[in-house]
Amino acid sequence: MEKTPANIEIIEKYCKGCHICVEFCPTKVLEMKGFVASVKNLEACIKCMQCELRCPDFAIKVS
Amino acid sequence: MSQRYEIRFSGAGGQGLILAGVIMAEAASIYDGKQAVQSQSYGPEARGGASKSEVIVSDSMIDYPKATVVDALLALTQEACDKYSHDLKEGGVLLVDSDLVTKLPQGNFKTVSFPIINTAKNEVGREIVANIVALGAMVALTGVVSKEGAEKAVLARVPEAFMELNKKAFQLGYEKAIAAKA
Amino acid sequence: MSFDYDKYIRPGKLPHIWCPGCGHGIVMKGLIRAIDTLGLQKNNTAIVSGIGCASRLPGYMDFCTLHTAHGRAAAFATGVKMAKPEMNVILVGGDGDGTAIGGNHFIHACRRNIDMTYIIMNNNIYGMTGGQFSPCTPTGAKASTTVYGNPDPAFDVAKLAIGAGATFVARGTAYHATQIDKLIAEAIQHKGFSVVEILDDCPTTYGRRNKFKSVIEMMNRLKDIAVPVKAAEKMTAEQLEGKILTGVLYKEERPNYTDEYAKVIERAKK
Amino acid sequence: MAKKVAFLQGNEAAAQGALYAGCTFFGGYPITPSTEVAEVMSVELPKIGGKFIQMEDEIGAMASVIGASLTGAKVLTATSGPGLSLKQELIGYACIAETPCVIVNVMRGGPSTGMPTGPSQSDVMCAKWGTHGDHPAICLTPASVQELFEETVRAFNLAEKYRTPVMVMPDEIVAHMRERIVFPEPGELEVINRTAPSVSPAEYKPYDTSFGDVPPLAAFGSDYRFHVTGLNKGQDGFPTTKAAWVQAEEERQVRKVEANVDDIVTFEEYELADAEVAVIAYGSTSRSARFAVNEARKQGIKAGLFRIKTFWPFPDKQIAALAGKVKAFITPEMNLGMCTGEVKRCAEGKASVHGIFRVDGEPINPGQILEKIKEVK
Repeated sequence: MEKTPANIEIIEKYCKGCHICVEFCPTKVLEMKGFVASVKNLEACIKCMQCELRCPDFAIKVS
Repeated sequence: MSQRYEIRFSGAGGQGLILAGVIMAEAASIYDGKQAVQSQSYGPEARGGASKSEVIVSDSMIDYPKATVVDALLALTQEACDKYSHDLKEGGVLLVDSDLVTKLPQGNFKTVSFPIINTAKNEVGREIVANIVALGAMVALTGVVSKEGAEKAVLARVPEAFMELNKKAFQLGYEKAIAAKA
Repeated sequence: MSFDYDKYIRPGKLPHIWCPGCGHGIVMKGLIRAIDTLGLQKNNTAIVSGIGCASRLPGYMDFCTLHTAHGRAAAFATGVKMAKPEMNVILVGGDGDGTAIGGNHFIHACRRNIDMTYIIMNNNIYGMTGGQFSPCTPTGAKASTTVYGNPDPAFDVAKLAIGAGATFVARGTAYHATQIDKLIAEAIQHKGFSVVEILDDCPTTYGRRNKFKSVIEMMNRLKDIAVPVKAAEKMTAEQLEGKILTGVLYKEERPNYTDEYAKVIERAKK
Repeated sequence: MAKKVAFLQGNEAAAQGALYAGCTFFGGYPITPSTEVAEVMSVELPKIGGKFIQMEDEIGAMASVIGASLTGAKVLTATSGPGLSLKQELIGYACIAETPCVIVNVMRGGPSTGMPTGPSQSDVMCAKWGTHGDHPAICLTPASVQELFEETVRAFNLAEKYRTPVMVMPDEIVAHMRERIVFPEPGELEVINRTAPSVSPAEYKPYDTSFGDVPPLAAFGSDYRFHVTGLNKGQDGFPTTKAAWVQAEEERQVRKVEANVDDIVTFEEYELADAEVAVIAYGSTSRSARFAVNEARKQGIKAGLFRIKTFWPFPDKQIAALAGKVKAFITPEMNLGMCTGEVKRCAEGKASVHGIFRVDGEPINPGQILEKIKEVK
């Protein structure tokens, strides 16, 4: 199966900086940059969707 | 009759006096083409206690819906008689159950008595129609509604199976009141 | 594939008012996925709430939405459902709104078994008013009105619902995000009054006072205390100490109110 | 064909009036002396496919009717004093959310449980000031069984026309007495339905003032989706704290009624042309007053009656005009001076105001009023 790279969109306007996405990402793709989440290591993303699913703020879209 | 005529049915709660009043007023307003208002005093108890049902009959518009000076009073219990006879009009009519009301109030009015409840119990066969016996008597004594109108009103209010019973009760009350008055 | 939540959210209404780390947003997403799964029509679905943080949810949702008075959601919703039984009626709210001021409406909605779904986001506190204890605050916990520890015992919302006659009762948590939509979808599909309690977190007014160091610690606590009903069957009483059962806790088939009232109409028309 | 005639109790007539107006939903909670309204609705509504629900409490009953109204139904609830107090929370909600509904409140003694079977007129202020905040108030005070029917129809019309709760407040005497009633034929009395939106669902706003002070109201479960809240809201129905919007919306809500007093206020003038003393009364007390006025006229006293049919909005203009003509007002009422205060406000000292107050569970009798007429003439 060919691996297509993930696209993680973070809507900064919605992000409230709760850390949930950073903490519950099993491959540590995300980090906090200032008060909002940001992508640190996209290559590690396995598209498990945990961040999108758990984000209370509708701020992350993974595709 | 352009003057208002005030009738009060009183006794114990559960004796069907409110219905008697309603039928009298229906007779006047639906069958005889007069004006009528019926009202009652409510107590917290559904049964027992003194209860009254008032009917105002007039040829013209009725303003005040409650009794002012009562033209005709029915009292089926001593308690009701004691409580509700104070405003009976001079020259008015008082109808009481002769078995139950033994202490009669003093005043310049005509008292008629006969055993109303016992008439229902022994001669009609059902104590429950005592209110209709009383109604027949009040129709006879007051003359404020027609006998035919009142009879129609009674029959319109009772279930098919009890029509004869009620007819008989009404007729007996009517006759006994006339006899007792004489 | 990213889930398109925007399809169900009113344009321009985000970001929502909930605090960072509050699980209400996670529940709202679960509700949206459940609605999507079931294919509920927007025009034919009413979302009704009372007052409180959780009760702000309907405002974001592109449906027929009714944000009522404190505690009254179930009673308003009953009027909507009775008048238009063909509508899907979903109630959302918090623990204080639903079990204290709205307790009477809640138990009677359960008793009637009226065909609606009630999602209670239980974060053990009155968040919007600043963290006063609710009927769901654990004994001993700190709140702005129980600074010496809460002397009250807490309601078990699910038991309350079952006792009052709800015919579908489930419990999930804000941590178990993938389960939320499934529980809600099953609840909506159930014919009768269904209750889904979601154990939720309020980092701002509960976590802070009760020595939770972070949102993550609160989320992990939800993970730790939750035991699926199936798993619990194999566990001892000691093992279950301090745990809370999750999943579908109760289900029965019983005539629901609007169907029964339709029969009343038939009898009356005869 | 002869019209249908019946001998009905006031409460029964209120229920029949609601049905005539097209009511299809009743949510209630039992309370004396209003229960007959619920009883009749429970029998009649299912016959026409309507819905009756007995809720768990008074607040729930009020909530259920607002919910049902938002689906497009014409809705009714009935209660009495203590229930009215409880309902006030959601009467305010219906005011701010502009949801049409009719509340029949049968006035019994108070405060609190008071005298459940005794008549009173002491809820009239509660009709205007019972719920917190500024809001419109419409309250009708019928005086006969026929009028209770007709005014209930009118209450529905006003509720739908102005998108606001309307109260019908018979006192216990009017609600419980029985009189002959002539049922109007269908179409004989005006029946007003709420204005449906004329714009597309995408353009619809539930409080869109470009349609005037009373914006059209769509129904849940139709093609229209919208948001309803008890918070101060903008024209789109969503909460706002924007000062200018909040101010404008609050003012509009009150203006809906205040700018239309001539359409809403009704009254009856009796023997007032040459009157020197005017009795101002409402409900069953106005019947005692008419009796007293007739007696006074027989005795050569120039007395008249101004009967208030619409208590809120109060007939300010009419009473102010009357104050310039008569010497004195007599205000009999079964409370300790609620209407009297309003009459004094309107009279502005141009006529003296003499109250007759009774709160003992007994009606004010014509004799009491006649005596007062003689005293002040």
